[in-house]
Formats: sequence, structure tokens, C-alpha cells
Amino acid sequence: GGKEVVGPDNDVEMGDLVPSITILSSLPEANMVNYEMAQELVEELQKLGVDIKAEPTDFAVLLDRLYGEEGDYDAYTIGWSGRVERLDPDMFIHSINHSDNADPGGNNTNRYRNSAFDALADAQRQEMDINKRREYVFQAQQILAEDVPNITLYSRANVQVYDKERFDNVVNIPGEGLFNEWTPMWINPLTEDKILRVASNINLDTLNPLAAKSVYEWRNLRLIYDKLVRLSPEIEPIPWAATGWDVVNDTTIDIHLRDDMKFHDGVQVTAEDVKYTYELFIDRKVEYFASFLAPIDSIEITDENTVRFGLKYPYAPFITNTLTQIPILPKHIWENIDDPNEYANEKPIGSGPFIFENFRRGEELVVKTNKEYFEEIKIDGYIFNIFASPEGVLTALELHNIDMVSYDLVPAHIDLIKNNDGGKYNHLEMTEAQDIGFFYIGFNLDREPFNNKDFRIALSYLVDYDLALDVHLNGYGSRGGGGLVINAANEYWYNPAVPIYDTYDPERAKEILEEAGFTWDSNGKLRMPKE
Amino acid sequence: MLLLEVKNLDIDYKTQEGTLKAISDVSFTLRQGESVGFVGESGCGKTTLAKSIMKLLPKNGSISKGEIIFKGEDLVKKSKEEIRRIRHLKIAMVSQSAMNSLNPVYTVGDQIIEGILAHTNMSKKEAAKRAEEVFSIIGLEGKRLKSYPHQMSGGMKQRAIIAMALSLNPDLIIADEPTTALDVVVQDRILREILSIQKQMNSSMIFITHDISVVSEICDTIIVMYGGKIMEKASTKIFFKKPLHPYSLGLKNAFPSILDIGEELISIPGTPPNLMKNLSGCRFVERCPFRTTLCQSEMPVLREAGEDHLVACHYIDKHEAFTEAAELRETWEAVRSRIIQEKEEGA
Amino acid sequence: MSKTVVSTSIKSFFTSKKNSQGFFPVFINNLKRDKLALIGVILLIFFIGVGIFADFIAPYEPRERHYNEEGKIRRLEAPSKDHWFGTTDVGRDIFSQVVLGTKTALTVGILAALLVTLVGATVGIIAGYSGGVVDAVLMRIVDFFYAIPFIPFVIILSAVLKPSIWNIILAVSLLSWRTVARLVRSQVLSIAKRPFIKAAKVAGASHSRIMVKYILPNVIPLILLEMAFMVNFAIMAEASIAFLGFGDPQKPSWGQILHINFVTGNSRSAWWWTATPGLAIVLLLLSIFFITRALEEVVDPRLRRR
Amino acid sequence: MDTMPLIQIENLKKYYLVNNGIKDIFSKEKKYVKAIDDISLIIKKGEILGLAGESGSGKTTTGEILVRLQEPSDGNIIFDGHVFKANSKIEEKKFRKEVQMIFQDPYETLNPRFNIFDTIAEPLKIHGVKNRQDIYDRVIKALEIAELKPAEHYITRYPHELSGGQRQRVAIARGIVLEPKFLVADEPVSMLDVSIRADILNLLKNLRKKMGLTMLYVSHDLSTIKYLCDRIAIMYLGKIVEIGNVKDVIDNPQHPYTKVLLSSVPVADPDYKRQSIIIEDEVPDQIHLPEGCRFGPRCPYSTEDCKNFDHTLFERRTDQWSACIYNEEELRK
Amino acid sequence: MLGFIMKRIFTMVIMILLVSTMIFFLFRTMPGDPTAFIVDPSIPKEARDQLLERYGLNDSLWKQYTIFLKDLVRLDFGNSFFYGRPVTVIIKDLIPATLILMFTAMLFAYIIGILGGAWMAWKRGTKLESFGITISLIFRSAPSFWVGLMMILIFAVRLKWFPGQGMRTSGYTGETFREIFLTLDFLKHLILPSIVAGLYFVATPLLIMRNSMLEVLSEDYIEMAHAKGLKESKILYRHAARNALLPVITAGALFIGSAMGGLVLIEYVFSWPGLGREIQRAVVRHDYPLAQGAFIIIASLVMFMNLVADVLYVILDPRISYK
Ligand SMILES: Nc1ncnc2c1ncn2[C@@H]1O[C@H](COP(=O)(O)OP(=O)(O)OP(=O)(O)O)[C@@H](O)[C@H]1O
Ligand SMILES: Nc1ncnc2c1ncn2[C@@H]1O[C@H](COP(=O)(O)OP(=O)(O)OP(=O)(O)O)[C@@H](O)[C@H]1O
Ligand SMILES: [Mg+2]
Ligand SMILES: [Mg+2]
Ligand code: NI
Repeated sequence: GGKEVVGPDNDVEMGDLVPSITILSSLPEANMVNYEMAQELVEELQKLGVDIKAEPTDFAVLLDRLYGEEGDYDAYTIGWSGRVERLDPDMFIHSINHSDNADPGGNNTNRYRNSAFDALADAQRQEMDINKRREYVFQAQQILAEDVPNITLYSRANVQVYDKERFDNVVNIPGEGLFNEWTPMWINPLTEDKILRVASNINLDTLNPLAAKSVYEWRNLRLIYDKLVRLSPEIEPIPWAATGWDVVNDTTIDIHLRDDMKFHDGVQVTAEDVKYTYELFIDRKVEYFASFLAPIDSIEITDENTVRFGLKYPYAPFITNTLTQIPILPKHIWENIDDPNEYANEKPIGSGPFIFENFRRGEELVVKTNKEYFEEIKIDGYIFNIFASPEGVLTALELHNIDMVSYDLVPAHIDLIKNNDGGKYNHLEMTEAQDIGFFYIGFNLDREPFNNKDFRIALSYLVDYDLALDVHLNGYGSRGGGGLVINAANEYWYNPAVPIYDTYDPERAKEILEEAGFTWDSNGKLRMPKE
Repeated sequence: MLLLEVKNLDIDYKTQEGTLKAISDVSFTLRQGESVGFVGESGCGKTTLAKSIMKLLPKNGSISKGEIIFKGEDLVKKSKEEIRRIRHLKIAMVSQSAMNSLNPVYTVGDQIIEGILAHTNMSKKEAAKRAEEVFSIIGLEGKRLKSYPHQMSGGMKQRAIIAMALSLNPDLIIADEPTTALDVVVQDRILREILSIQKQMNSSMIFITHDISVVSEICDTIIVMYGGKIMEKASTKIFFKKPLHPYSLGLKNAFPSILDIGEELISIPGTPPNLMKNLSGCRFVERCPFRTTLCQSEMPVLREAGEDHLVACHYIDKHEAFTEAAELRETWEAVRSRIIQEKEEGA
Repeated sequence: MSKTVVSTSIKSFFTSKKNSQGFFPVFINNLKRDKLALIGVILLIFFIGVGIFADFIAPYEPRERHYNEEGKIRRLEAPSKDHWFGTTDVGRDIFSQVVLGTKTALTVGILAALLVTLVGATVGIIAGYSGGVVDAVLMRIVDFFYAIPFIPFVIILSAVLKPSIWNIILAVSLLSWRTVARLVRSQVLSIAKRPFIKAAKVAGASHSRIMVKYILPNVIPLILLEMAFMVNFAIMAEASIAFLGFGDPQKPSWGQILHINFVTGNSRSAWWWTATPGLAIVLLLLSIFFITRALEEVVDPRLRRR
Repeated sequence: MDTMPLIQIENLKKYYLVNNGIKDIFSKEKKYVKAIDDISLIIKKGEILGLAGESGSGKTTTGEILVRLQEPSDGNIIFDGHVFKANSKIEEKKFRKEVQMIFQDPYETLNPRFNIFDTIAEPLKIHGVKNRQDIYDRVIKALEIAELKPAEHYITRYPHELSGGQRQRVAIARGIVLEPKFLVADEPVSMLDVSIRADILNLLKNLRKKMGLTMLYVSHDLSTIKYLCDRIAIMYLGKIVEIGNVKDVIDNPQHPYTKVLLSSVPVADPDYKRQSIIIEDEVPDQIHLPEGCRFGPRCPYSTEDCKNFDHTLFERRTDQWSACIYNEEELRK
Repeated sequence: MLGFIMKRIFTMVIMILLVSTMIFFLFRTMPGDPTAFIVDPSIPKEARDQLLERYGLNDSLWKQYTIFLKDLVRLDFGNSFFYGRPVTVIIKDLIPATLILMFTAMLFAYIIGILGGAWMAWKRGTKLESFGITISLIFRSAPSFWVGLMMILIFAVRLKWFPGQGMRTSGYTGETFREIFLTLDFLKHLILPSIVAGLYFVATPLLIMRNSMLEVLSEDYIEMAHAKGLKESKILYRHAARNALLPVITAGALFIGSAMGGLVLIEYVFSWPGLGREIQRAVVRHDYPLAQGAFIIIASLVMFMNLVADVLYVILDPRISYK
């Protein structure tokens, strides 16, 4: 027998070693900045004597780990994209931070559990009064900033370009950029050629609204199919295919349809179509919308032009999220289809502002303007050009083959266009919109040391937010911070009064740790506070 | 009339290690209708000599000296194109590896016709007829012309090659070991055919072999080569009765014959000289039982030793004594110990 | 089937009288005459040197970002005194990355080649020597691997396994031993027919003795030659896989450098970033090809210049 | 002198299965090359038996089966009183020690990577001789018997440093180093130049004298057989067609094939007028053998009866057996 | 001959089954949630499970395998997770692009390779030969993707001679095969990638041709042809080149097979919408059915080309017969 000598005597007195940590980071090709920032954090923590490494992980594998039953992970990098429906705070407040969602499979992969916060998250969800709801959301943000369940690294800016010599009056929306649902409707052609040519570097695969999965498919589908409500450029819900709505009570909403709408095949749009569509989406378990449709309890046609939605519980985002997203499908076509989920829908018929003309997978989608639409549209149609890589788009821009890009330019191309070498980009106007999405480092709060709030706060001093923004994003984006989930770009819901930890100061981090009782042993390894 | 006259021919091969003198100072003549057999150990230069006449030496081989006068014209000086016209038409070859001398992807007939067309204005049809003719001469059916080489036996291929060589009635046929790879029964038949055709056409022939019994059966004249030189030339009859050169004597001793009755075979100890070295004396000196210092320093020239008989030995006059001694085993055993001894000294 | 020119003609190496000299003397001798081979050897030694001392040679940490006097990041600078091969989009030194990439390339090349030739030669010798059922089974396995398209398979394999150079080595080896096995087998077949093997059998030598003492030494030149090809093959495979994004992102390799260059959209503007790692690959592979040419002459004397 | 047989072959067969074409996989019928088809032979102790015949007649196969490089398809081999049946495992080591073989090609029989000492020591090592001095002595002795003297000069050399004749001697030294009882020599001189050939033949002859070796000498060259052997067996397409004392067979061939063969051998005497018997030079297809006598289709004497002949050997003269239904007299007609 | 082909086809089918089985199980061991790229991570877990259910990914491995095999026999590779369309249809769309690129590149490589190889054999030992070999080795040493990048840099970006990516200028519409592929625009796009692929391939036919030519030139029948007094050119073409081509052509068929896989890189660099690029993407997206289907198709092509090689060999070389 005998005493085991671990190190100098006082080590024994200390707390446990900080367990070794693996950060599941993005692969560089998937997200270079996440990858780099994870590497940086690893280096910082190593300097502080923490045994940590980054493991660049395939996205699918990462999701498997995060959402799997085992919940086997310490920390990870991931991001939420800023889709327009996420301007509603429910997603970022409730879905990813409420303790209801903290079990395996839920979106609260930080395993953040705070009952005070939960109460606020629930309240905002059910509060149909927008100002009160905003108050709840503000308070929730305060709590998150204090607790730092995650550390937001940065948000990207949507930097895009369009040809200012050929078009003006474009609309730029946070989270969406130029190719939003308003630009094609409002854009003003300056030349005789009134076809708008939009470049994408992402493939469209299906035009079946029940099968569509990518944002880009939706961006086109919502122009072919109409929706009851659209979100204005200021992100206010405005009745669209409807003349308006009545909130009868917290769980009953009446929608009044327009009576001057026709599908592209000439058939009148009726309440039957609306009811059919919503039921079809619910019935067919369309994954993309499942969470928005979940609160719907019943759909009734109360009179020729009115549809009444009954909700299972009060659901504040119903109008901003649910009604703004579901496209109206022609019942007379879809009711004859055996398996709507698998239907190819090669010639989509909708009632929207644009009429489908032609689609070649991997190459282009061509639509023409619906001349009978209730709003006047100045262009004759648009072509959605699919490019295999951003390189091709750049060449096409140079050659004046493209009028607008629909995705965020990569930093290298932003620089090229800015430098405007030889004036070859003179015709382009660059636009920038802040994204309301964000990228963050998340922690498993069920595990040491991330269950320690001070440790998380210290971590937020170890992230170089300026590096992410200035070096890796080349300045195109916005800074992150500890616990930040509602982005300043989301002006209405963002609480500017909350102080967040968003400075890079490793010394301060050290101090915080010391204050919190963390110690360093004789090997320079960080140890947890003694219980 | 002299058909071919080779004068003081030297042939070198350039190799990595240096220059190899494959043929040195070889001269001989060949009359119209005469057949001469070249014999000698492997590597003594038989093939090289044959190829040089057709100017088919490999790239690294070259005639460094001498003349090859064919029908009064020196082939050495001729241009490529002139040589091309002579090949096959005037001088035809049956090469050492007849087995592989047919292109596997064409029919035998095609290959014969091709040769005919290259030198005459015959139409394809006429050429085909001619091919059939020569096929029948060597005893093959005409339909065999349509066969691919792999569909024929070794003997048949060999005959096809001979037929090819005969197709234009050449003045000179050079046959380089045409039967070495064949069975005795087949060999016998082919030899007979060659012989009868050659006599019939009155062409001259250079026949190369290492089997002196074959020469004795089909050639008028025999030339014994050793180390790139001619050691002895004689009419076959004379040579087999009375070989003069010590090397020839040794060869005869070493050659088992089916007619012999229990005579002991005696081999020639040692190995042929390294042609890479600069050899000054007699090429056979290392293995010769009768050598003198003269032999070591001076290469004997080919000298008349009787009617139709040339020998390259300093001591033609002593040949009777040599012949006697050569039949004794001890004579050669002495050489063996001498060689071992020399090696030891050298080492 | 795929008869590499080498294999068909190798037989003559041993049969020819003049060329039964040792393998290395002939090779060294070749070097003296073949300037390209000499260049190859010199280049290879250079690369191996760079590989071994990479950590000392590389002037900077590969991830270190460089700033100018004004504290601005040295983004995408063309080659200069400070940065011989220029900088990346986040101000990293490309020269250091390329130097460190040498280590990866050589590790992958050499280890994969060793593994491949070990497996391939063993299978080839056993199949060729045993004949019969063993041979048939082994050759069917070889055929099976021949039916698998290389790059797609390695992509899938590196996706199934974690991205790391070890897995790339594994993937390359898994698919490449087939070539070696087949070549070695065909040579063993011809060696096994040769009388000296028969003589050994008559003398009572066991199968293992024959394989190890008689056959192996005679296929070693071929194995060495194949190994050299395999080194190249593996380096190229690693670079390709890394370029496609299935490599180990934390291990600097040439393919990885090019991959980052490509995915960040800089391949068309920053020529120094695109050109240098590629040139390194070309030079390294070229040096080995030059050497294999000399090796090939040893293995196949008919290719020799007289 | 009637000595004991050392080797006795009974009804030996060797059929090679030929997979001649893909169609065969659909047909049940299997095709064989009958390389050896039911031959019986006796080789007496101390005797040299010559085996002659056309290329492809099965000479090498017979030799290789005798040293068990190949397994016979059928038949027995009785070696020194032990019966080895086809497909039976034998006491390898002992057998290997007593039976050796020398091959045709002097350039191919030696491992280019072994020096002469290693080459000759190899069989000793295989057979468990461990004492180094012992090995050395026996290697030197074997070399000296093979008349490579002084042996010390050769042991450090490599095969490519030797001439063809020397290599063949090394091969012989390796063959005799285990002091075998029986030696198969498969055309050991056919690749050698005439001037050295005699040496090897004499050496083989002497081996019998010095070591009492029994030998099977395989060759297509009747002259060397005549020089070296006591008895001769003539093979034709896997069958023995004639067997007897060398002198008898050569002077008085009984089988038509032997006659043809002998008449074809060129003679180094311009005065000798040889009468060749000329026959068809195409050998029948080895897979589709002719009915009855295999030589029938080429035989100048063949009759209808030959088609039913089963290759029995008849003793036509004392100790001279021929597989032809006709005797000398009948043939003459 | 027919029997031979039948047997080869039979073994090929077995091989395809084996390869498919291997790839099937390989994919099932692949870590990661295949739904990750199909749907947004924010969707509820139940929805994701439904998706797995719909794709049959929750069944036992054995059941999945039997279904897979059954479908395979009917040449049905299932539906792509990502595209939601039948894999067969997707592959059918992609294959022409790959094949056209492939054959153009091969043609380029073979013409240069064969002529160059024959010429180098003829010029054996000269400086020109060393030069030729060195050049071909340089292209063999250069990764095709890198050469592609450099070519784009030089010819597309700097000189603007050719487009640097894609198969067509955007905005061009065409429906039929002819409208899509037989246009000047398409040709312009084809040039760079096929040259790059061709340059990478060229060393193989070049070196085989050279060696084979050297081998043939040392054959006895070449000497015989000289002895027959044939003209040099006739010897070169009729005897030497004809025979030397045998291994080149058969190696070519084999090579097409293996080059198929190598095109992945070129398609990736040039954004060529072909099978190779798609397989890379499908793997990244964990789209098993598509990756599986594409892989099996490529593997089958490889095997088919092996078969063609064997048959060609028999046809071209009268020595080998399967009668
Ligand atoms: N291409 C060559 N390069 C170098 N040396 C050669 C070449 N061809 C032949 N030799 C050498 O020239 C000498 C004569 O060769 P040649 O082939 O003429 O002999 P040979 O008498 O025909 O022999 P064999 O009986 O073996 O056919 C030999 O020493 C041989 O090694
Ligand atoms: N492994 C084998 N497979 C198939 N057939 C074989 C095999 N070995 C030999 N044969 C055939 O068996 C027959 C006899 O061959 P063998 O080598 O014994 O003849 P040989 O008399 O020694 O001929 P040669 O005089 O040419 O050496 C030949 O037809 C040969 O083709
Ligand atoms: Mg010769
Ligand atoms: Mg034999
Ligand atoms: Ni093959």
C-alpha cells in the first residue's frame, strides 16, 4: 500500500480537474468562421490550463450527437439562419432555450434550464398583445445575457449586388437580402428588357410545396403560390390574399379572403382551397411547417370568403409565422393526386404574382408575370439562374449576364467587386442587410464545467468577437456576445438595454475564474472550485 | 561467277561496357548456286554476319570496315532505299527465330503477298497466285494461306517462312538456323525441301547452324567460325575427311554421332574469348592444345591449305601430328589443367 | 486484363545473362547516366529533408495570422520577403503551410505504400505460388476490388470513417493492394515455373522456404518499383481527397491548402495560394517518377539504352 | 547381369484438364491432354535409361512425375521397394533425398540470387545438415565430383559469372550432393554448345561409375542417348512405342516410328547416304487423339487393323519391345 | 465468343451485386443523421423520425437490405433523400454530361497518346524522347484538379478565352439533346475540362504505346518485315503500330473505367454537372440512395469497360480465341 502522490501537497486540497473538453466544430468547408473560432477558443483555453480539443465534425454527425438520445457532447458550434419567420422571437426565445425542449431531441441543445426564464418564454408565446409580448421578450433577453447559456460568435451580413443600370427600386430585408418576396413585385426596370435575371448558387430541386425543403425553393414558390398574409419589408404582417383577419379570441381567428383571385389556370380561389390546403399540410405532416401548424385545432369555412382557424392554445406567432408561410394550393388539382408528398408538380399552378413557365433542374427556373394579379408588377418575369459555384456567378456578373444575386457573396468576391478592378463592376450596386440569424458556441450545461455559470462568463471573455467580424468576415456582419440571441437587426424585438459580455479580454476571464474559486495546480492545470 | 564477295569485314557492337568486335576481318566468296554452311559456337558471330549482308544489323551494330560485294556492287555503300530494293528480291532471309517471324495478326498469305507486292508490279491476284505456287513447292496446301500463324504448327510456320523467302526467286537465300527449334523428323523433311528447291532454282545459300551434321548433309562448302573470325573453310567432303584447324579437330571429337560405336567423346575445354577485349593473337589460343608463343601474339591469316581448303592456323604443315594428338583425351585434358592454372595465376 | 507493361517484360531481367547483376549497383549505375533520375533523387532527398525538418524550416506557425505595422491583417498578399509564398485570406503564411504539408504528404505516401506493397505482395506471392483454389479465390477478391472506382470509394470511405490522414492511408491501401497483388502474382507465376524453383522442390524445400528464399528475393525489384508508384499514388490520392473536403482539416496538407483556397473563393485571384501547393505536389511526384524510370530500367532490361 | 529394379512404373497416367474455351462450362464433357497415357517402365539399379521422342510426347512429364514434381493421375510408382500410389502422400523427405533432377536450361536452373555455395548447400540445409564444416566438405566434394576444380574457386561466385557448361555442372553438383540413388536428367545438354556438351555427357557417365547412380536421361537427341544410355524408350504421344537396349533399338528398330525417327537423324558424314522415311509432319491434336494406334495416321505402314490397336508392347527381339501389331517381317512387306 | 461474353456478363452481374452489397452496408455504418441536410434542424424530433420512417431507415438492416436488393434487380435505386426524386432519373440526367466529358477527354488523350507514344518509341534514346517523357510525367504528376484550377486561372480568368465553369452559359435554354449538347456554347464549356482531363489521362496511352511499340519493334517479325524489303512507313504502320495498338486499346477500355472515378475531381473543379460531382455532394449530404446509385452506376461502368476490354482483346488479337 502507501499514499499515492499526485503532485505537490496542496494539489490534493484543490477541487477536481476541469474535465477534458471536446468542441465539435464545423468542418472548414461547411463554415470556415465557426471552424476558426473554435480553434481560437481551444487555444485560449489551453493557455488557461484546460484540456480541450476541437473536433471538426460533419454537420450530419453533429446533429446526430446534438439531437441523439445519448446527448454525448461537451460543446459545439452551430448557427441559426435568419429566415424571415424567425423575426418573430418565439423561435429564438422559446424553442432553443425553454427547458421543455432541453431533453434529447429538443432544440434546446444547451440544456439550459431556468424556471424564471421558462415563465417568460411561455408568456410571450401566449400574449396576443404585441407590446406586452415585447416586454416579456425583453426580460427574457436580460436573463439569457446574465446566464450565458451559449456564446454568440457573430452574425453575417447579407451582402448582395444588383445591376443598378438595369433596375431600381429594390427591397432589401434583414435575413432575406435582395431576392425577397417584394423585390420582384416592386422592382422597376430601367431598360426595355424587363426580365429580371437572378443568380443562385444553390440548386432548386422540387417545386412541390409539400416536398420543398430549402429556403430557395420557398423563395420561388411563394411567388408562384400566394399566401394569406405576407410580412412587409418592415416585418409587419399585412393581409395579402386576405382582406384582413379578426382575432375572435385567443384561440379563434377568422380570415377574410379576397374575392378577386384566380389560379393561373383561370379557376377562382375559394375558401375551400384555403381549408383544403391547410388540412393537406397538417394531414401530410409536412416537416418544414410542422411546428407552425401544430397549434391548429380546427379549420372551418364560416361563410363564402371566411375561414375560421381554431387553435389548441393561444399562439402569438400564428399570424406572423403560420399564415405568412402556407401557400394556397388549388384543391381541384391536388385532390386528385395520390401521394401529394411525392408528386413531381412539374407545372405548378398557383395564384401568386408570377406564373410558372419552365424549370430545368440544376439550371434555371423561368416565370412570367401574372398580368391579372391584383397588384401591378413592372417586370415581365424573372429567371432564377442556378450556378454551380460562386465563381460562375462572378463571371456572369462581369459579363452582365445577371442582374441580381440571391445569396450572400463570399468575402473574397465582396472584395473583388469592391476593388472594382478595371471598372468591370461599375454597373453593380452592393447592398448589405444584417442577418437576424447568428452563429454560436453552445455548451452542454448538464456537464462540468459548463454547468458553472462563472466558467461560461469567463469563456465569453475568451472569444475574440472582433477577430470573427473583422478578419474572418472581413467586416461584413455584426458582433456576437454571451447569451445574445435576438440580433440588433431585429429592431423591434431586440433589447438594446441589456448589457452583454462581448469583449475579448483573457485577463478578465482569468480574474473571473479566480474570483469564482477556480485554481491552477502545480502543473498549471485548471481545477474546479472546491465544493 | 561470284555472286557474293565479302572482304575484310569488321562489325562492332557498341555496348554499355564498350565496343564488342563481333566480326573481325572476315572474307569469303560465294558462287552462284553454291551453298555454304556456317558453323560455330554460340556467339561466334554467325547471325551478325548474316544480318550484315542484308544490312539488318541492330542500331548499335555497325560495319566498321570492309566490303560486301553482291553482283559486283558494294552493299556497304548503298543507300537505305537501294538496300530495301535488294532485300527479299535478290537476297531473302529465313531467320533464326522463324517461329516468331510471322506477324500474329495477319494471315500467312497476306504476309507473303505483301512481300511480293513490295517489289513487283503484280496485282494482288497475281501475287496471291504466286503465293499459292510457292506454297505448293514447299508442300503446303493453298488454303493454308488463309491461316493465322498461331493456327499452324512449328514446322508449317517454318515452311511458310521458306515459301516467303522463295517467292521472288532470290539469288541468295540466307537461312539462319531454320530448323533448330524443330523435331528431327520435321527438320529432316524441311532440310530436304530447302535443298531440293535451292538446287532447282539454282540460288545460292548461306546456311547457318551449329549442327555440323546438318551442314554435311546439305552444303557444298563449310565455314567454321570462332570468335568472330573464320577458322577454316573447305568443301564439305574435304572438311569431314580431313579437318585441319585444331578447333575443327576438337569439334569433331566432341560431336556424338548416331553411327559412332562407343568412341569416347572429348570436349574442348574452356570458353570462347571475350570479344570485348582487344585480342591480338589467334582467337582460339586459349583453348588450343598446340599453341605457341607465335599464336599468342599474331593472328594467323586464312591460308590456302589445299584445293578448296582455307585454314587460319600458323601450323598447317603440322596438321597430321595435330590430328593424331587431337584424338587423344590427354591432349585436351592438358588444356583443361592449363586453363585452370592460368586462371589461378590471374586471380 | 490490365497488364502493366512492366510486368510482362520483367521475366527477362533474370533470364538474360548479362543482367543478373545486383539490383542496386545497376540502379546506381543508371543514376550516373540518367540525369533525370539524378534530379529525381536530389529532389526527393530535398523533400524528405524538408519533411523531416519541417517544424524547423517553417518560419511561422501555420495558423498564425500576420498583421502589418498599422495592425491591419495581411490579407491575400502576394509573395514577398516576409512571406515567400504570400498569405491567405486571413493573413496566414502559405510557405509554412506548404512546408508542413510536405510532412503529411510523405507520411501518407510512405505508409500507404508500405501497407499496400506488404499486403499486395503477400497476396500476390501466395496466390501465384499456391495456384489452384487459393489462387482463384484470391484473384476473385482482387477482381472485386478492381471493380470499385477509386475516388468515389475513397470519398465514401473517408466519409464513413472520421476525416484523418490515417483513414486516408487505410482507404488508399484498401483499394490499391489489388494492383500490386496482380503484378506480383503474374511475376510469381512466371518465376514459379522456372527450373530453379523446380530444383528447390526436388531438393525438398518446403513451400514457405521457396516463397521466402526463392521467390521473394526475385520479386523484390518489382515490389520496390510498385512501391514507388504507390507512394505517388497515395500522395495524389490524399491530395485529391483533401481537396474534395474529406481530409483532416487539422492536419496541414497540400490538398487541404488547395481546398481552403477553393472553398473560400480565392482560387481565381490569389494565384500564389493556388500555385505553390500544387507545384509542391508536381515536383515531389515528378521526382519519384524520374526515379521509377531508372528503377524500371533495372527491372526491365529491355528498356535500357545500350 | 540381372539386377533389381530401382524404379518400376505401372500404368502411369497423366491427364491435364484443359479448359479449352468457355463453351465447355456448358457442356459436361471434360477435355484432357493425355500427356502420359498408361505407360509402364522398369529402371534397373545402376542403369541409364534414355527417353526419346517427339516434342510434346510426354518425356518431361514422365521425368517430373518420377521425381514427384507432379502428381500422376493414375498408376503406381514403386521406388526401391516402396509403392507410391497416385494421390497418396509419401514420406517426402526421404524420397526427396534419394531422387534428384537436372534441368535443360543451364541459365535458368540456378537461382540468380544464390552463390554457388548456397546453391549446393541448400539441399543439405533442407535435409537438416547443421554442422557447417560438414556442409562445406560435402559441397566441395560435390563440386569436385562435378569436376569443378578447384572447388574453392567457384563457391563464392554467382551463376551469372559462370559459363553455360559450368552452370550445368553446378546444377549436377546440387543434384548429387545428397547422394541420391536416382537422377532424372531432362535434356541437360541440349542448350549447350557442342564443344562443351561432351564434358557433361562424360560427367553423367562417370557419376554412375563413381556413385552407382541410376538415371533417366530425357532427350530428343538420339545421338547423345546412344552415347550415354544402356537402354532406350521411345515415346510417341504419351505412349511408349518401343523399348530395348540402345544398340538393339538403334541398329534394329522394330516400331515404324522408331524407324522414322532414326532415319531422320542427320549424319556428319558427307559420304553417308541416309535414306529418310518421309512422313506427314503434322502431329495429331493432343486432345482428339486418333483411334487405335496413335502413330497410325502418319505411319507409312498403317492398315485398318491399326485402328483397333491398344498399344500393347510385343517382345519382338530379346528384351526389345515394340508397340506395333506387325513384326519386322510383316513390316518389310 | 458468345459463350465467353455470357460468362463474363454473368460474373459481372455477381460482381455488381457484391459491390452493391458492400456499398449498402458501408453507408449504413456511416455516422450522422441523414435528415440533417434534408430538413432544418429546428423541426421537431417527431417530424424527423417520420422522415426516417418514410425512407425506411428505421427498419432492421436486414429488411432494408432485402428491399434494396429487390429494388436493385428492378434497377430502382430508390428516391434521393435530398432531391426527393428517383435516383434513376437524377442519374439519367447527369450521365450524358459525364460521358461526353469523359469521351472527349479520352479521345484527346488517345490521339495524342498514341501518336506521341509511337513517335517517342521511334525516336528512342534521343533528347526529344526524354523531353516527351518528361512532359507527360509532369502532367501525370500534377493533380488534375490543380491543373484545372491553374487553367481556369490562366484561360478563363486572365485570358478569358474559355468559360471557367459549368456546362452552358446561363440563360440558354434548350430541350432536346441536340439543343443542349450540340452547340457552340457547350463546346466552349467543354474545352477546358476535357483538356485538363485529357492531359491527365494522356500519360497512360502515351507510355503504354511507347513501351508496347518498343516491344513490338524488337519482335522478330519486324526484322522480318525489314528483310522483306518493305518500306519503312509500311513497317511502322502496318506491322509495328497495328500490333502495338493492341495493349493500348485494351488498356484504354480498362482505363475509361477507372478514369470515370477520377472525373469526380475535374467535375468538381469545373462545376461540371455530372455524376462525379454529384457523388461528392451526395456523400456530403448523406444522401445514401443517390450516392449508392451513382456509385453502383460508376462501378458497373467500370466493370462494363473491363468486359469491353476483354472482348476487344479477343477481337483484335487472332491468337486468342474462345471458340
Ligand atoms: N545487339 C547486340 N548488341 C551487342 N552485342 C551483340 C548484339 N547482338 C549480338 N551481339 C554479340 O555479338 C556476338 C555475335 O553474336 P551473334 O548473334 O552473331 O552470334 P551467333 O553466332 O549467331 O550465336 P548463336 O549461335 O547463339 O545464334 C556475340 O558475342 C553477341 O553477344
Ligand atoms: N501443365 C500442363 N497443362 C496442360 N498440358 C500440359 C502441361 N504440361 C505439359 N502439358 C502437355 O503435355 C504434353 C507432354 O508434355 P511434355 O513437356 O512432357 O513433353 P516433352 O516430351 O517433354 O516435350 P519437349 O521435347 O518439347 O520438352 C504436351 O502436349 C504438353 O502440351
Ligand atoms: Mg545466331
Ligand atoms: Mg521436355
Ligand atoms: Ni485486367
